[in-house]
Amino acid sequence: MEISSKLRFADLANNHGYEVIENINANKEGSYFKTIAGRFAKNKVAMLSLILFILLILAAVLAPVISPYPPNKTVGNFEAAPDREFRLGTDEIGRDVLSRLIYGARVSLIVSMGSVAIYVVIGTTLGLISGYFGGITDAAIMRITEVFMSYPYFMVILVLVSLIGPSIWTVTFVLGFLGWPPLCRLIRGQVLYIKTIDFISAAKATGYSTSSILFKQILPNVLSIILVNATFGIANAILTEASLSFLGMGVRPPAASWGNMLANAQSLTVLSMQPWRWVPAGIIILAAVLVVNFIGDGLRDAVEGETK
Amino acid sequence: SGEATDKTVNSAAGNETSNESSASSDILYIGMTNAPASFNVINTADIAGRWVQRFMYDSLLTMPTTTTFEPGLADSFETEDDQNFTIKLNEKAVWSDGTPVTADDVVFTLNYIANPEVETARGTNIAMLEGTTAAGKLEEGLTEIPDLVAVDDKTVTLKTKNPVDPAYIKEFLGFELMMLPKHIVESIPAKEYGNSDACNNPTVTSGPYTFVQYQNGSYVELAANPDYYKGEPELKKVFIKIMNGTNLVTEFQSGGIHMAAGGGIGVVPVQDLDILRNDPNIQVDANPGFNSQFMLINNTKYNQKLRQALAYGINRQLIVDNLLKGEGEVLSSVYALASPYMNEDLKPIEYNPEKAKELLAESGFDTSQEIKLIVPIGNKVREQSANLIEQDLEAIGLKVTQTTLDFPTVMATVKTHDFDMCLMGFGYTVEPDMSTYYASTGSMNFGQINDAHLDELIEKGTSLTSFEERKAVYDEFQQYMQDNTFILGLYSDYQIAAKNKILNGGITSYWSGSLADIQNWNLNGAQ
Amino acid sequence: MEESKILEVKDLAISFKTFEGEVSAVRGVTFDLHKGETLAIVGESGSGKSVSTKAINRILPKKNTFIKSGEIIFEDKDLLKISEKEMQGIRGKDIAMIFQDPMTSLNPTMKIGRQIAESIIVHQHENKENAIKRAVELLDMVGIKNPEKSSNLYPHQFSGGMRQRVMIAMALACHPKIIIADEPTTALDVTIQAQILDLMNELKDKLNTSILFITHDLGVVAQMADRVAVMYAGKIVEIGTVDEIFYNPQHPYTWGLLASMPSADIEGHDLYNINGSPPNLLCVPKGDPFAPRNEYALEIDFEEEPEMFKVSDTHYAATWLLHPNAPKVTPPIEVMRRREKFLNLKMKEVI
Amino acid sequence: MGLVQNKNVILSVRNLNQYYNEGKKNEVRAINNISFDIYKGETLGLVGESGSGKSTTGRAILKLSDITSGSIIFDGKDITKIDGRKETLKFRKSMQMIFQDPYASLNPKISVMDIIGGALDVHKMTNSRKERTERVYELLEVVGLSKDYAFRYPKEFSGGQCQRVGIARALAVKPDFIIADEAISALDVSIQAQVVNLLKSLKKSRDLTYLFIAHDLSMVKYISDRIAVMNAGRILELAPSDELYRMPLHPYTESLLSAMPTPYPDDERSRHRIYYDKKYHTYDDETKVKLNQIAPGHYVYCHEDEIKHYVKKYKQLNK
Amino acid sequence: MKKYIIKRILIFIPVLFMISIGAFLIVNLAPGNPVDMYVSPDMTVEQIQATKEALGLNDPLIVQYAKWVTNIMRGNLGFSFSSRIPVSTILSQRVGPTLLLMSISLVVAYALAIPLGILSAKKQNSIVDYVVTGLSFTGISLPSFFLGLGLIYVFAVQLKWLPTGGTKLLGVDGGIADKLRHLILPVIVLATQFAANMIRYARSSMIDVYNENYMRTAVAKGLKPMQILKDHGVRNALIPIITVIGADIPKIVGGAIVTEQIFQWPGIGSLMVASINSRDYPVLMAITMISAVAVLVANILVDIMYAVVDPRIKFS
Ligand SMILES: Nc1ncnc2c1ncn2[C@@H]1O[C@H](COP(=O)(O)OP(=O)(O)OP(=O)(O)O)[C@@H](O)[C@H]1O
Ligand SMILES: Nc1ncnc2c1ncn2[C@@H]1O[C@H](COP(=O)(O)OP(=O)(O)OP(=O)(O)O)[C@@H](O)[C@H]1O
Ligand SMILES: [Mg+2]
Ligand SMILES: [Mg+2]
Ligand code: NI
Repeated sequence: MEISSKLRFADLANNHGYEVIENINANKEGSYFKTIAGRFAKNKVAMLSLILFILLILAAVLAPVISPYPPNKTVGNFEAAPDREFRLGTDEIGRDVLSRLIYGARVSLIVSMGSVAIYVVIGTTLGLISGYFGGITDAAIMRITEVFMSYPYFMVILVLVSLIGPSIWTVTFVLGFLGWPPLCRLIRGQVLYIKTIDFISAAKATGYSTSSILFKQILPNVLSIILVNATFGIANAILTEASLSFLGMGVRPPAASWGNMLANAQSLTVLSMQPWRWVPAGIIILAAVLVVNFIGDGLRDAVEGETK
Repeated sequence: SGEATDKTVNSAAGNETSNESSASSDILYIGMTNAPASFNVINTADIAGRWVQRFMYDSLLTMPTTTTFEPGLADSFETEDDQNFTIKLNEKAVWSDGTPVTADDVVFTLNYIANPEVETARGTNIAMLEGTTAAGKLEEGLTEIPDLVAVDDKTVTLKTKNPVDPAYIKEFLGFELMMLPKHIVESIPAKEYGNSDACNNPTVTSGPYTFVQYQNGSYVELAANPDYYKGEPELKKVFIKIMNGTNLVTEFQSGGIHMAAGGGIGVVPVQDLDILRNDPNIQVDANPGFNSQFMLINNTKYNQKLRQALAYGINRQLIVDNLLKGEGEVLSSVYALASPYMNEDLKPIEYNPEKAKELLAESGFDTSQEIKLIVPIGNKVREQSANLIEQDLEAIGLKVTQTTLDFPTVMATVKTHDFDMCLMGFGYTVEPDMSTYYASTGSMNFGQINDAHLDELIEKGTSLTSFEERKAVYDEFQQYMQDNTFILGLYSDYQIAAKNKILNGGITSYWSGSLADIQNWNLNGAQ
Repeated sequence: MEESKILEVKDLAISFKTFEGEVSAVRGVTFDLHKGETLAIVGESGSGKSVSTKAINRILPKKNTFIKSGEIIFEDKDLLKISEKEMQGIRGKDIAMIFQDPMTSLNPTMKIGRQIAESIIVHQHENKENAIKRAVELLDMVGIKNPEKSSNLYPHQFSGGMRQRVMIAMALACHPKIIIADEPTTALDVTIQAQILDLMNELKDKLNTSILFITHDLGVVAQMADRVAVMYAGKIVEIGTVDEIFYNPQHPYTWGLLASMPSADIEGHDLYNINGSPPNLLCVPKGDPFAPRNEYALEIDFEEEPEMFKVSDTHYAATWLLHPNAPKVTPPIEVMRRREKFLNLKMKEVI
Repeated sequence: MGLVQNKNVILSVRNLNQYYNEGKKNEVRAINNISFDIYKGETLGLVGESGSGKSTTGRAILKLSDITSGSIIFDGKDITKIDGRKETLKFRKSMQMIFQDPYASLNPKISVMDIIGGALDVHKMTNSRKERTERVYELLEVVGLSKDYAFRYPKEFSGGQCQRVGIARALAVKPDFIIADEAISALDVSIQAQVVNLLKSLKKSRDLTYLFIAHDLSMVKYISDRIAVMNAGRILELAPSDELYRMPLHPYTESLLSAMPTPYPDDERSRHRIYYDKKYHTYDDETKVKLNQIAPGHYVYCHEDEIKHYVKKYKQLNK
Repeated sequence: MKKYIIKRILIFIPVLFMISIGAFLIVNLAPGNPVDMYVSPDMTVEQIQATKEALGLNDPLIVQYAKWVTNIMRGNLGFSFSSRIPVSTILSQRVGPTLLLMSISLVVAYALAIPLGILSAKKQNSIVDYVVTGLSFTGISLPSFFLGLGLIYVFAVQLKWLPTGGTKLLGVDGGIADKLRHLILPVIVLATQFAANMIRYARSSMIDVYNENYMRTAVAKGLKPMQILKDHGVRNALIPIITVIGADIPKIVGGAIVTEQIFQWPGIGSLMVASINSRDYPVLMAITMISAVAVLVANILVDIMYAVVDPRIKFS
């Protein structure tokens, strides 16, 4: 290394050092969503979950193709343990548990995702509005949540169903429209103090409209609460659907859902001696909820630039 | 708890399966799945309530089997012309406050029921008496039932409108009605009896047990009546615990109950029955009963051929064998297995899908139509059977969709006749008259059955007074019902009587009469 | 001089993991701090001043921080190696820290008084009452009016400057051996600032406290510091006594800093500034990171990072210009002026 | 130098009061009846004790808080009367603030790209995603940040870097009036110089007006045309900037200037400070105390009786 | 603050009124008729009419409601349709067990969940965190009928350690120990549900707090991790936790339906189910009103707690 020979003034116009940096930029010029997708892809747990979730949805969509038996037909012995023919055994009237599980995904996924989507939208919007505006608006919205939280759930559902008529969409909407108050209150609680932080003033000063402040500025800060609520909401909805189906709303009986598979197995004998009738449904519910949770977490981390 | 086990030491029940609840050998624990709605003996429609009332209130007669009557408050209940009856009361019978049970009490109770001011569900039980309407209320202008006389302190005479089968009046009036204490009830305004303390926390009763307390939805506590005229019951206390079906099993196993109430208000779920059967301490009996499951058919929509097709097309034996685990039988017609009027020669229609298809074709029914099958929730076997029925019907070419509804909604639906088919269970009495269900004017004729010949048979059956004559009519009635399948009898499940073997006593083959000898029950049974 | 060293940072290198890649925030920082001395760290914002000082107290976010190399010797212990428990005994008691962002550094749900009292309770084992009393005294000391009442208020009821003073009070509470003050007076008006600086100096004289003082205000440096370190892009580029840095700066970046300040005769003209943007620490280019912005850059600057050249016993600078073979350059006038002054000063000393 | 030729008033504050917790035990009179004007194209420096109400004044002008009383007229319009989305947007576009606390004023969950880009979106200043990205990079470069930082989040930045993001956000919408609340104190001097130069050139090229709140008196002096000195919610002295430095009249101003540190270690060692005695603004009868003009454009908050004294002082200093 | 509470309580009344109208409509709109549930098959049409009359079901809805309201004002909750026992008597027997079960379950749940959630946050992305997360998801995915049944099977039937159900031994006095033994299993089931939920909120809220600068300040002060957590962390994480508690409290009324049934616990939940099944309007109305009061009180408490916990939040 001949130091001395290079101790000459450099020509600054010819900026050697910056070349490398330009290269980095080239990778990043892509759209915002690409950036986020890229970050998400780096999170192994989230990616694995996403794949599982896609598989689950595929299974639901392709149910007629992949399920070994028709789901609602008696195809084997009653209450038979798993064997080569019926991988997960049969239920109380000889239907194939595996096939029912696959078809059940349709109902359970639609109901849970649908209803959670609905109540997250309502709960979040009202919660943001309530916490942000305060005063009369807040009082009014809070009183409405109180009204909603006071009624016996099942009674309301009974009435609604008698008015609308039972279907899986009714379950979805009913659960969606009744489930929002707790989330609304949670978000409102957070917003109450988030709105005192300077970045809200900054957003106001920038000229953000109130709705943008709510949805673009505050919303990202309550995302973690929404995610917690939503993932649990999904588990809840799957199980609640079962009890609603019992009340005559929701899926009509021969049709399977994960929830009603579990509920049908509600007996001491099944619990202690026929695990195949409840374990698979239980596990798939748990798995679905976990998967959704990890996807949610991963997404949030990617959006917020958190590294694991 | 230590204290409880100390008490167990001397007791005959001191085995390791019985834990704290069976600690004392003179306390009986009963498991019941339906909470009693009320203790109003003249205005209770629910079976659970009526069953509990029987511990406290006595009727004139007891009915240990479907065909025998034994003395209750009445030593005798006689007639010579099937129209005038003389009732002699037990000399020793007293109310729990010491007042003797007299003829006045009987006359008062019957008149009370007939009183238009009084709200009652028991009108039908006295509607055979002269001077009453079909609803059992006093006819216009009367203030009390004519010919109902307290001849002396312990003798009552009464007269029916027409001659009746003595068994009928003995069951309806003698067995089903429980007597009220006049000296207590008369002081309460007629309209308020149902809401009164005397009704809801009864202290003056005449039965083997007296009321201690009812913890709403939890348990009823009863204490032996030391002055009971048949002798003080051996079991000094009874707790009737309210629980769900699955808990009956776990409570049996843990020793928390000695017996299940049975009879539709305390039934061990059939899928768990084997658990109890395998338990050496538990005795499980299955007897033919009066509860049966039916498929209501809307007669205005479906003709005879089609209804018959249903009977052939549904594999009812499969339901009995698999869902009921054999604890029941396929119904041949409408009468339950335990009924003495059951037509033994009538065999159920055999499952024959080919025949069903033929009949279906003959019926001219448009099979592209969707048939709505209503299934009330609450009975697991029935809900599962609906799935099999749906498959069977689809197999013969019908289109079926199920709708599950809660019971009140089902009732509202069938009452407006806005249904195609509906599964429903009925609990019949020994008395074979079924006009409420099947007569064209019957209040429970949900299927809108309207058949002149059937009406005629029903009419004829009620007008006769001897068992043999009536049986002949009702045999024909059953045959006719089967031929026309106005309603499709699915199955009649056996009455399951489960008890711990230490209990001497318990549910007998005729469930309603099981309590006839309760004063003799004890916990000294075999281990 | 060696034995009076209280803190020695050797070759400290720290990076952060981000989605874009690894950010090398500190790239080999070496300095020492003597008892009773004030070392001011100045430099480009984002050059790693806060990060390297936070590393001393081990309070960098655990999640994505990597200490790549280095030693931090405090009283013969390597702070990077001792247990968390041992560290707890040092934080607040021996080494106290005043954070840069007072708005968010105070617990919004705890009364000011209690927040100050807390460390007194922990480290001096005072009871709560006395600790609060001390806290009120401290509030008074840092110039908060109505200290009694203020100690019962919550942070959101304070203005930025008031919060900063609370932070300062908190740091002073336990008479620490080292105070790390990260821009402690940026939010303060000059009178309060002067008051606080006096207070810190007083403490330093009385208790022989050492102060690590980060600031951008060269006036404050001039007033407070015994020695000054200049940082750029995760490295110390020049270090020396306050006079050496202010009157005889050697590194072109230091020149730029000194020249950038508004001075009496500049009115109406633009301020001098260093062209270009600071380097991206995600991907530090080969050679001297300052080179692309350096008017005096040599060819070698783009290929090799300069070593620390010794100027005097106390003065070192990392620039190839100090290489004996390097061409001689003329710094900006402002620096020339300062050099003159330096010569005068030296003269005075000599005389 | 110092006096503004173009005397168009852009902002006029009259008898502004801002109380916190009004009517309660813990009432704070953050601003106590202040009045001043800002002319178009000038820079008004606002210095003073910390907690004296500088930020509060800024926020009030920006319509971020509901003022207790008084009036604020911006561009001929009473800002309390601004209503409707269109008018509000226009107001917001014309006035921006750089917040004092760089961390708290940046949304922790939003990347720098969207913090700055958001401002552009609000005022529909770009037509395409690409243009928006370009513009954000440009702004980052203007404030001396590498554009590689665009997708980072505030917590990954140093204080000064955050502050620069705040500046970029304010500049993004091309406002006419900027309130800079300690905008540069977190920056190193060379970046300070860069930003100040930028502000100055913008002022020149776009006729921008600034309310420049700062503690660094040399920088305030350098950038401001006029300077107001605040203490305890009041303006104590208001004068053209070089005049204020040359001839501070109010004792508080004197004490401030005497405490101003200089970047010369040897001078610093031998400085002596003037201490301010609070009794100067505790008057028994507040009604006769107000901001009085002592010389053209030079105001001092004092009692009627004190005017003479100040006039004399002014003349002495003005030799 | 006093003023605020009084104001809130005054708002109570119109809100309750609104709720009662809604509840009355809902209850009456539900398909099915109470009378159907109280008649026996052998009753004639006239008899059924008489029953209807006696229950006041023949009046127009408005009249029925007006009667109900006037009775309520007089403190008269009416009589149950099905049992004709005063609703107040029924409730007085049912509220106690529910309150007992629920309050203990909530306390147990929170006592477990909040520390676990915080621990999980503290050790974010560690094994501990994953285990706690897994547990909480299992808790929420496991329907209470299964958990309850499983516990009964293991602890009551197989091991015979604990009673299968009920609130106490009948016929013998087992004292307080006996009552506690009866509480264990139902409390586990309920607490699992509540805890599973709370763990997640506590965790997420705590994670947010751990990212705050003041937590760093606390570390820099040399406080012990426990102290930092207790004095600085928890309080700031409380806002969502309080909200969750506020949303849990009203579940006292309907939240334990399944658990009550499995464990023969004579609480409000099972009463509600029975009343729905028999369309017992007066009881349903009373339960709704109780639940409304629970909701309202819980919400007032929550709002007060907000302001107590976080000085930045003001009453308004
Ligand atoms: N948590 C983090 N994640 C990623 N990068 C970080 C993080 N914290 C700091 N950095 C980066 O590390 C570098 C050094 O930051 P540091 O806070 O030490 O700067 P500084 O010298 O204190 O600047 P200032 O004077 O502006 O406070 C900066 O480029 C910053 O962006
Ligand atoms: N939300 C509030 N509630 C009560 N008092 C407040 C509130 N916000 C500010 N104050 C008080 O108002 C006064 C003025 O505060 P402001 O932030 O305007 O001061 P400042 O001049 O900007 O000070 P600094 O230079 O320290 O930022 C201070 O005394 C402060 O305590
Ligand atoms: Mg810093
Ligand atoms: Mg301020
Ligand atoms: Ni039934």
